[in-house]
Amino acid sequence: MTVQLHAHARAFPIGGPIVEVHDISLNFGGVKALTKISFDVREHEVRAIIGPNGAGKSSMLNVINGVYRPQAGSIVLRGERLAAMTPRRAAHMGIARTFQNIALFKGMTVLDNIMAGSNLRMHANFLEVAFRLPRALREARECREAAEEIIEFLEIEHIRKTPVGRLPYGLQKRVELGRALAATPQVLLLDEPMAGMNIEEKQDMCRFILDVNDHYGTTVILIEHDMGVVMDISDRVVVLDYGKKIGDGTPEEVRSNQDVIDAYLGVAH
Amino acid sequence: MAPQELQADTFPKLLMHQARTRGDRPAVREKSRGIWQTLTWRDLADETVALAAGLAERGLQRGGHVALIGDNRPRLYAALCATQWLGAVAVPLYQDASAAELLDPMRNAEITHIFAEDQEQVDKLLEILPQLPAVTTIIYDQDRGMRHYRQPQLVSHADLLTQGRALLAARRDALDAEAALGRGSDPAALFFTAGTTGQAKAVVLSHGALINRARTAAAMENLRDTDVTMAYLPPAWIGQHMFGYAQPMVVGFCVCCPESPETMLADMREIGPTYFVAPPKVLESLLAQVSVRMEDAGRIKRSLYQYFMALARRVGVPLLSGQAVPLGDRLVYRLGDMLMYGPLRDVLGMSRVRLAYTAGEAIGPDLLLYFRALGVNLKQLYGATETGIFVCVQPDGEVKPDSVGTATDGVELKFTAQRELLVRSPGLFSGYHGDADATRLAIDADGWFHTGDAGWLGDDGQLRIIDRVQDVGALADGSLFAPKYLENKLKFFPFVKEAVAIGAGRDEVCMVVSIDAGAVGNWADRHNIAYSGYADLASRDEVQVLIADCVGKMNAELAQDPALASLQVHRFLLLHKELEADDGELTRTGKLRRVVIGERYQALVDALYARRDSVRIDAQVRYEDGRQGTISADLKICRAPTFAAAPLPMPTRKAA
Amino acid sequence: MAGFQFFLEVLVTGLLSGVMYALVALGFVLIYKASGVFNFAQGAMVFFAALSFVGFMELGAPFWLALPITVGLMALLGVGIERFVLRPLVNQHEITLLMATIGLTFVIEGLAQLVWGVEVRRLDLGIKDQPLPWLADNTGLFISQIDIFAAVVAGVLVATLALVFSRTKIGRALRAVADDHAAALSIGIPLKRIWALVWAIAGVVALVAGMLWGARSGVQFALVFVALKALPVLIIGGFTSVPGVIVAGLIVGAAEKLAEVYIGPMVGGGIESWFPYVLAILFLLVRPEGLFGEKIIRRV
Amino acid sequence: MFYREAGQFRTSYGQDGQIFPLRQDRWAMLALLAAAVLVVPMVASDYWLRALLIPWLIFSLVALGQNILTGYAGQLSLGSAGFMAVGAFACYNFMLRVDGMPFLVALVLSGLCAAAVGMAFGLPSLRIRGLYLAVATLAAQFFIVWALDKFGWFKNNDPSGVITAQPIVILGMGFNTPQEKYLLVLGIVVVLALLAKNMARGATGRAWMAVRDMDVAAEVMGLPLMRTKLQAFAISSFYCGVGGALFAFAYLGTVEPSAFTIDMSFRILFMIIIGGVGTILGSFLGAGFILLLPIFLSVLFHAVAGKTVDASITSAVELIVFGALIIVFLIVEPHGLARLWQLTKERLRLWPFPH
Repeated sequence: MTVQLHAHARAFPIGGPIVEVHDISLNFGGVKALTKISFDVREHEVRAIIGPNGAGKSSMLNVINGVYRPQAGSIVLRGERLAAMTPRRAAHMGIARTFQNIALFKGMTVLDNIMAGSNLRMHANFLEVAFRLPRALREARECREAAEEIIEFLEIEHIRKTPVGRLPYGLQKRVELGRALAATPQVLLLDEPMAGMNIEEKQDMCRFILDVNDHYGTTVILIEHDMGVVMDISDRVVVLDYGKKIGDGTPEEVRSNQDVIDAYLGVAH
Repeated sequence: MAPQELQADTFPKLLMHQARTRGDRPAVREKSRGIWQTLTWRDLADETVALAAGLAERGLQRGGHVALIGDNRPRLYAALCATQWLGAVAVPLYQDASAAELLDPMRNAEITHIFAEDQEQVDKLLEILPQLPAVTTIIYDQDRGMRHYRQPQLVSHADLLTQGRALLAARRDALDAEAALGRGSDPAALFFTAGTTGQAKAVVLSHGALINRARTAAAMENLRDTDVTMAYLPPAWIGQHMFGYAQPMVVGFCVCCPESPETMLADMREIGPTYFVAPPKVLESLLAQVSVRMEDAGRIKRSLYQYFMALARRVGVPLLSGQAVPLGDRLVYRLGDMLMYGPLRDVLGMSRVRLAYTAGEAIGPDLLLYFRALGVNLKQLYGATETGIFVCVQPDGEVKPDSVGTATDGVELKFTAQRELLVRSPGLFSGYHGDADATRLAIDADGWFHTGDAGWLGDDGQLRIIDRVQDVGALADGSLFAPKYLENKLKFFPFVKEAVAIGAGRDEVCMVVSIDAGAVGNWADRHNIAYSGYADLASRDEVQVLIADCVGKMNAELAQDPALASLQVHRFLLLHKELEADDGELTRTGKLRRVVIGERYQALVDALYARRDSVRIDAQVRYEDGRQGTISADLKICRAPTFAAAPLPMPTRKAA
Repeated sequence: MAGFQFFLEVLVTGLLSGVMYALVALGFVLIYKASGVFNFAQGAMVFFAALSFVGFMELGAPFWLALPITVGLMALLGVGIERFVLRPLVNQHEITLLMATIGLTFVIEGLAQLVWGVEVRRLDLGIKDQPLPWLADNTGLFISQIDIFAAVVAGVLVATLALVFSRTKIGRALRAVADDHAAALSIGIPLKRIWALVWAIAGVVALVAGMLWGARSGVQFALVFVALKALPVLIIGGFTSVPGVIVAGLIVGAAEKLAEVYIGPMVGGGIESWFPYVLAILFLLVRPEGLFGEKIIRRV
Repeated sequence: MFYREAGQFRTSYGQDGQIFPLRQDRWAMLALLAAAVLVVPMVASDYWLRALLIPWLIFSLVALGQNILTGYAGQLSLGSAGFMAVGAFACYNFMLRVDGMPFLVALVLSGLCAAAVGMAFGLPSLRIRGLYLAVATLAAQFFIVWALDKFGWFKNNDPSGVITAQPIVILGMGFNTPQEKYLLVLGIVVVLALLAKNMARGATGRAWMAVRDMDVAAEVMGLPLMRTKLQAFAISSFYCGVGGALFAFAYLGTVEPSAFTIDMSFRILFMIIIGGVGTILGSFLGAGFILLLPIFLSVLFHAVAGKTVDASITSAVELIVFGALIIVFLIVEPHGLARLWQLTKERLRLWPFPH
């Protein structure tokens, strides 16, 4: 299905840089996680960050949406320079993400998880909610409608009211994607969206990621292990190794980059 | 019935009538986005006429042909009627057909406009578009993934609708006039016959024929506009069209479309239809599900279930047919209804069903009786695409498992020397599209349609069908051999998915069986038998013993009846795969394609009669992702216990 | 001068009661380090231990006999708790474990009452609760002998434990467990046995604490609340640091006494009941990981 | 088995989101309420009302508060009794010092006072989590009781340190008999429970649970952790406060600060653990269970061992049973009675199928 996507003209042509990362360095108590990483992400593109285990991929993502504070460097979001990003700030600026090891709200149903994702658009205070005043009801309806659109989009109608805890791994990943989408993000960070999935699940996930990018024009930054998948679905790839950037470019370029071959493909499984 | 309803001789006119008389009543409900979105008759009419305006703008003309490929959706019904509004002919096609399968019908029917549900369907169409120069417009419903398609023929349903709405103001009168032009004799829709033998034929049915049949049946069962039905079968099947489109249009009751195939059961429980139609296939899988889930239940529940089902067989069936039953039994049955039948009906979503048909295929008597025993008024009807379905229907209170009921109003029956059933009825089709010769063969000079089914009329005036004429044969010893009877009997066991009986001209009967992966798999799990996949499961000795036991039970029952004793199955083998429509072994409605099967599995049949112990088979298989591959497997040939013809007690063999 | 002397006296008494807190808190830390459980029942165990000890002596058992019996009993109790309460709850959320130990508190209290009755018991260790003469003579500080004794015992206990942990094999295993359960398990350390052991040790620590405290102010239900005071101690000291809780114990003890004496009167006294907690909260806001606790980095 | 659901379908999100989606449940609930309002006051004896039903309702309310904070928002609190005390004494003082103060207004105000205090002690939850927070709430427990005890002003300088609640009068109508008090409490509890349910099933509740289940993810979604937690503290304490006020005014009549012991806080915690963490229903079940257990035990004792049993024995056994139950529930059914009830219901809906 990926082939077919690229065969057609893109619904949202790739635009200018939407996220720029400048000389980011991050270390935990002396341990260097990232050193002077710089790259940019263009609007509407699918950008992959790859690298062997412990290359600092997740750290990079965590820096971009402010979970970690880099010791040095800055992030430019839609031209706005931000010395320090905080998770909430990132969310408000249209960045949503999924986590490497699923971070769903275990006690809630699929529907509630996804609805929770759109909390930024809920303005009614708890009293309005308690007394079911018009605004609360209106927002609840809109929130549900948005959630239902996503549920349809991700083809999870049949588990709508199932507590996420009971779902198999693959579906949980899908629900987490749904929760991220509920925030209607401009930039979507996916931390190993296909880790631990079987072939069909991976294919589905690829389709969904591409459809998201294609249908909503969402810019996607994803970390992935599976080289094949990455090469199929991403427009450009950044390669990290031991916290340093060793490659950046289209899948083809990266594939032919000697450092990458040594560092990554050498040890690839 | 109201006079103007009677003079409404086309579906568009009926729709307008319904919009006038019960505009605010629900016409179509669709489970979408988690709730039941409802279209009233007025909404449906408005959408239809707007769509018609859009179609007219895009050059659809009287007599043109419009293909519809997709699931049951309100949009689909509106599209159907909009097509007919302009005097064009609707051609619903099977949504799971491959691009190649779609090509011939489309060519044959000279399609110009196509309604396609989603990207998947559109992709199929684009594949064959080059060979279909006549196609000018493809209307897609879901724009998911469609944004970057640039073909000029493509237009989204929504856009067409808005366009139509815009035009409506100016065109309303013209459109109404167009609809008024329609006559009952006009062709309404084109259906491709299941075609158990060779190529599918395009059956043309007129508004008149469909409406006449719909009215007759509705009157007979006194359907009301308060009735509710589920639309979950392929729209390309005449049955779905009759029960989900024609009859609602005539009666004005509500059709409900499930959210997705996976959620069908849940959705059905929510809606609780009062009028339910299911081919034997569906009922079989329902029964299989019930048995499987009951197997997982605790001991007490299980024995309760067994006890009360036995009772239901004895008491429920006659009760439902309004026969006298001793008070004691009736009281226990009440209890059972509280503890077992009621809840079962409810979890199956059948609590409110007051009329249920099984159609499309002959049903095994045990299967029929199972549901009747539960208190569901399940009835057989007999008909074919060419007869607009309704030929015979079992009247309430006279349901006999071996009959398909009495002739409905306006239908005449007669038989040829070869016992072939001939039908004459106002519901007959007007001919095979673009195939005058075939038409002449099917409908003779006096207007009798040759059904190709062998049967006879009982003294009770009820029709009994033996089998397809060309399938009915005789064993070497001359005793009558009707494979379907045996197959249905065996398929009552939940472990059996499909069965093919062979025996014509042979000295004894053998069977090729494909197991039900779900039921057998569950059974295997409980007896902790490890297996890697379908083929592996089917090759397990334990499983073969299990099936042999089923066949044995069937044989025992056959042995009870001297007339059938010779039909006992002596040997069988378990197929390494399920029979699939995609592999051409079944029709899209799930009927056996004996010719295809006979050719493909010749080797197996020979081996069965050569009394070999096993046979090697190399089979083409198509994987999910469409790749072709060959499996080669050794199929063991199993012997089934058979019994002396004299009536004797049921055997007490245990499944190992 | 008198003012200063008074201050010193208050300070020292505070420090000494702080030793008690430290002793109780020690029990918490041991268990928390080893099994990540915050054992709310530690207080109840102190109560139970002291009560049992007294009980046995009242039954006529001489000191040298009552002591080992009680030690055995406490060890048994510890092992039992580990086996029947915590093992089924392993890998549960810490809050759940806390609640379980709260339940445990009730059970132990109930048991203690059921077996030994409810009235306050005197516990006589043969040390008089009166100022140490020469100290009074030389420095003019009036400090109870029993407090001194308690301090010494506590010191010895802590020292021994420190030795056990640093020198012996068990100690090393225990530290390994504290660092990383999975790793410890992977290098073949019998987790369950270690846990049981730790609980037993905690039981013994509880006994010592209970005896000293009981000797000072009678064995009674109030001991349970004394144990609650160990919470702020833990927070200030850090849940995982033995030296931490000892220092913290002293701080809390001293602080609450001083506060009682110098601030108390202004607000009507009795502020001991809550002062340590507020102190702890204030401390938390400044240094959440405690005095010697490691800084927590939350990985995502 | 008795559910007949076929035909109950929803055509709007409103219907889909209602508290009792099944017709049968709606009827059952209405019947229950009707019985509680019409039948109970007539048949129940004064003892039943005074000693069982009124305290049950009041503690259900308090447990509800605890559940909002601990069950929904995941913040452990050991200070509920303290917040009850605030409510009780606030209400007393409002009635005392503001003449013509309507009772219901005083009730709400006392709830608000509790909320304010609750927020104050909830502030640390912004920096600290889990166990650490438990200590902060302990501080609340001890500090509040101490303060109320120390400063005579709160008790109108009553020498005995005990307050006597003013008689309840609403719109000139006095609520003095157990029946009247019961009905009043019932009304208040039902309304507050409904409001709680609305919050729990609405955006507010989702925010709470998000913070509870995975605060990092919640923060990444832009949820304001601080505000959400503080809000939970405030609302929870409000419920406790109102509960405390009713405890003083509708139940005991006279109270002293020391009535609100940490032991009470623990019992309230037990109520939600046994009843069901994170469910409205659980609060009621748990409260009922914890209140009835001692009575049941003593009855049992006197049945078994005659009237002679020493009170200390019974109380000891009571402690043991309480503690054991908590542990057993945490191990066997962490979601408490409410979950058991829910499972049975599922069973009935699927009958005869097991799943």
